[in-house]
Amino acid sequence: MTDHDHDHDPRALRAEALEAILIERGLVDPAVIDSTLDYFENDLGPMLGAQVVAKAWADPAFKRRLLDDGLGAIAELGLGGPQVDHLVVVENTPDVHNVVVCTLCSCYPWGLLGLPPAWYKSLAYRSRVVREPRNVLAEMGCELPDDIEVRVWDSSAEVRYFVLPERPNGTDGLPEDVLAEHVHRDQMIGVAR
Amino acid sequence: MTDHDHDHDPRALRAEALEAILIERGLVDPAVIDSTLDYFENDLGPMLGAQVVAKAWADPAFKRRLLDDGLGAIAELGLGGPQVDHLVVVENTPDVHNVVVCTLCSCYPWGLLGLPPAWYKSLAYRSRVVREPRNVLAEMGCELPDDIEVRVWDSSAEVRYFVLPERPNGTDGLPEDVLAEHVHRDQMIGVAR
Amino acid sequence: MDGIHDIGGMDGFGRMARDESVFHAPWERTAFALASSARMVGNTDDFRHAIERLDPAFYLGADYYGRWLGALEVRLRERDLIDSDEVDRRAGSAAARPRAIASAGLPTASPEGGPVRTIDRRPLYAVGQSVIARDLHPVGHTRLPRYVRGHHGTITRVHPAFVFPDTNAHGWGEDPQYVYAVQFAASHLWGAGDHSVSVDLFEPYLEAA
Amino acid sequence: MDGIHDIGGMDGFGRMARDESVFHAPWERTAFALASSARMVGNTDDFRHAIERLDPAFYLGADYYGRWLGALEVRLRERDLIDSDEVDRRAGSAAARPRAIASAGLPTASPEGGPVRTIDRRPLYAVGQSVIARDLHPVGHTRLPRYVRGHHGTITRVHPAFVFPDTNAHGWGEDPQYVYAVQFAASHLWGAGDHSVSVDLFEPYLEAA
Repeated sequence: MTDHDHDHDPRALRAEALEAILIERGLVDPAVIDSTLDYFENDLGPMLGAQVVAKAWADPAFKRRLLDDGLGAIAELGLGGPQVDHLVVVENTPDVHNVVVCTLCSCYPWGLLGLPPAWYKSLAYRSRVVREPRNVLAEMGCELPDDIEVRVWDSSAEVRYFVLPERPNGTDGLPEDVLAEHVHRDQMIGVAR
Repeated sequence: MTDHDHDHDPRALRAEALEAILIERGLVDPAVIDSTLDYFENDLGPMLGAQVVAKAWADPAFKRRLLDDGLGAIAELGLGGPQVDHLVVVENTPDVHNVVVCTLCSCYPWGLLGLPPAWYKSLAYRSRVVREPRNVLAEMGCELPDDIEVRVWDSSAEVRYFVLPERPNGTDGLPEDVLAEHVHRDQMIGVAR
Repeated sequence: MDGIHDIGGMDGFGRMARDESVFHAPWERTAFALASSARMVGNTDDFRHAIERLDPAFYLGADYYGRWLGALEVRLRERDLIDSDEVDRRAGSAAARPRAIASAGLPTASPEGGPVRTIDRRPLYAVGQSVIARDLHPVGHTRLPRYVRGHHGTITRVHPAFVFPDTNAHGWGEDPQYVYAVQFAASHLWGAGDHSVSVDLFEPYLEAA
Repeated sequence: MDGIHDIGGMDGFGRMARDESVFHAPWERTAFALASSARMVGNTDDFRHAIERLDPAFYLGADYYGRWLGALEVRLRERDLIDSDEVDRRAGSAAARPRAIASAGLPTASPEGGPVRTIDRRPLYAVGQSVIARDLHPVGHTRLPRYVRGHHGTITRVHPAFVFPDTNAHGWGEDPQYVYAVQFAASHLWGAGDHSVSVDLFEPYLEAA
């Protein structure tokens, strides 16, 4: 679908009408809309979470603090932000794989990962990953060996979950900023190893 | 919506396309379509159930047989037919009100009542009547006194349920065919007293 | 399956509307007639399951006979009797092609006669007995509604044995089972309500309380 | 409410599609920005509840931000801040007006700060303890998913106290409650599966096993 088609999407017309009415009534400020979008699209994103992972890989003491008190540890890096009012970091090991979902809506640690991709919000992901996580992950390209224990975290309250992936082999001695480039968003949700 | 609009309803176009293909392939016989519709629209209907109710009101021995063995009793009247493979008749009394639903699809005793009205098949009726029957009935114009016990029957298998309403006052001595005119479909489903 | 069709007790569907129509439009009448008379291998249970397997948004968005029309097309397509591409071409329209998840198995024969069977064993349960509706989540078709699973009820009627939908819908045999009217207290099911709800449950759905 | 949003464990939604878009179209971006910044009395819980109260067919048929747009309009309409007739006129289109069932109560103030609270009592449960998720069916908003109700689980973490969504969504006060990570065995929840599912449950949702 092109942008031109989108212009004629009835939902687009309804969104525009609502926007116009809200601005006229003074219920939204166009400057706030712009700054909100700028913040979410430019300031937030998986690079923040990757920074946390890289530091945890590089600094065992930070990793301990992160697993013990997620919010306190990321605050050391100046992180936190929207939808991260309380943070629990769960660690992948050779024996355990963690994966995060929100079945009731689509809660997600915006302050660490930005806004979520469509698949995370999809009805298929929300409904299925609590019931058949191995199948869902396999469909997403992540085949888990049978002997890995799978733990699914349904973020049904205001606690946000964040997966600390295993450090890849061959990354010894790399500085944090280079380590961070090895971290993908999917690993921090738990749909990749 | 007029019939003309219906002609342009995409679902109508899809139904027509499917019909044409099925006839061309010999998978349906147009004569069978016509006779099926003729049977369901002209031979079946609430007048059959009303006949059963009237006879039960007029003939206590028949009523006992009807409550004891619904299928056997209606067979005496030459009745049975589609979706009436096993029949349980439940009796309304001054203390008990019965109401029938099928939450999983919309099972209904076609052979006694014809095809069901849209509201019986509606998501609102199917979802709500098992949980809040008094509210649903009130919205349909049937306010039940608090001291009447309400029994909801969810026809989740192939048993079909049929409500025998109370005989109205002032109908003593009326012949069965006149009594039958006092019976409304809604009473035999249980959304009217 | 724990499907979209299993709506007993769900909130959100709004107030009752007194819509007395049997068919809202001629195409619904056509859909009923075609679904009732198209010749193919299969049975009522697999038809119901085809309805349940429809895409949930389609299920809720379509009216009753819209679901019948969708399930009819799905069943014919799954048996290679028609091709939905051809329906698309003929319909020449934006009418959405019905999508459905796959069945765990399709019947390969059609039944004769109705669903009542005589079986050579006695019912396990008797009128007055307390039972629990098992908390089952079968992958295929079932007639055990979610809203009674795990709840205590009382047997109020022992019905005859019937073909078992959970197997019959998939071509896994008729495996006839006794059916029981099991009465549940609304206050137990929903935490509120002074009524009872009676549900017809096949013997394998139950265990003694 | 036992709403359409509560889909954990439901079948029928098909395979995973790797759709990486945050927004599919500019209007979704607009919907996000408007819902995030429109000034009105209310809170996150009542926003979530407005999404849940949307007509179920609309809920499933709309994409994520379509639901946000619908819930935004519902919330503004319910507070008499806009008139959907006017949106209809301006949109000049066939765009369906979002319908929703009424809320049991709307908040009349907006919160300050986040949802974490310090309360002057101790948590009732401790790590390692067995609990049962109560089988509650509140008429209003709740964060107790249907799929754990009635099931045994184990407390694995005691979180701080948080504003209680079941009251806060309706203006019935913050009533802060401890939250627990409760781990359930998939084999208990679904009858199959070797994984565990951990759900964050507010203290009133639990009872000792």
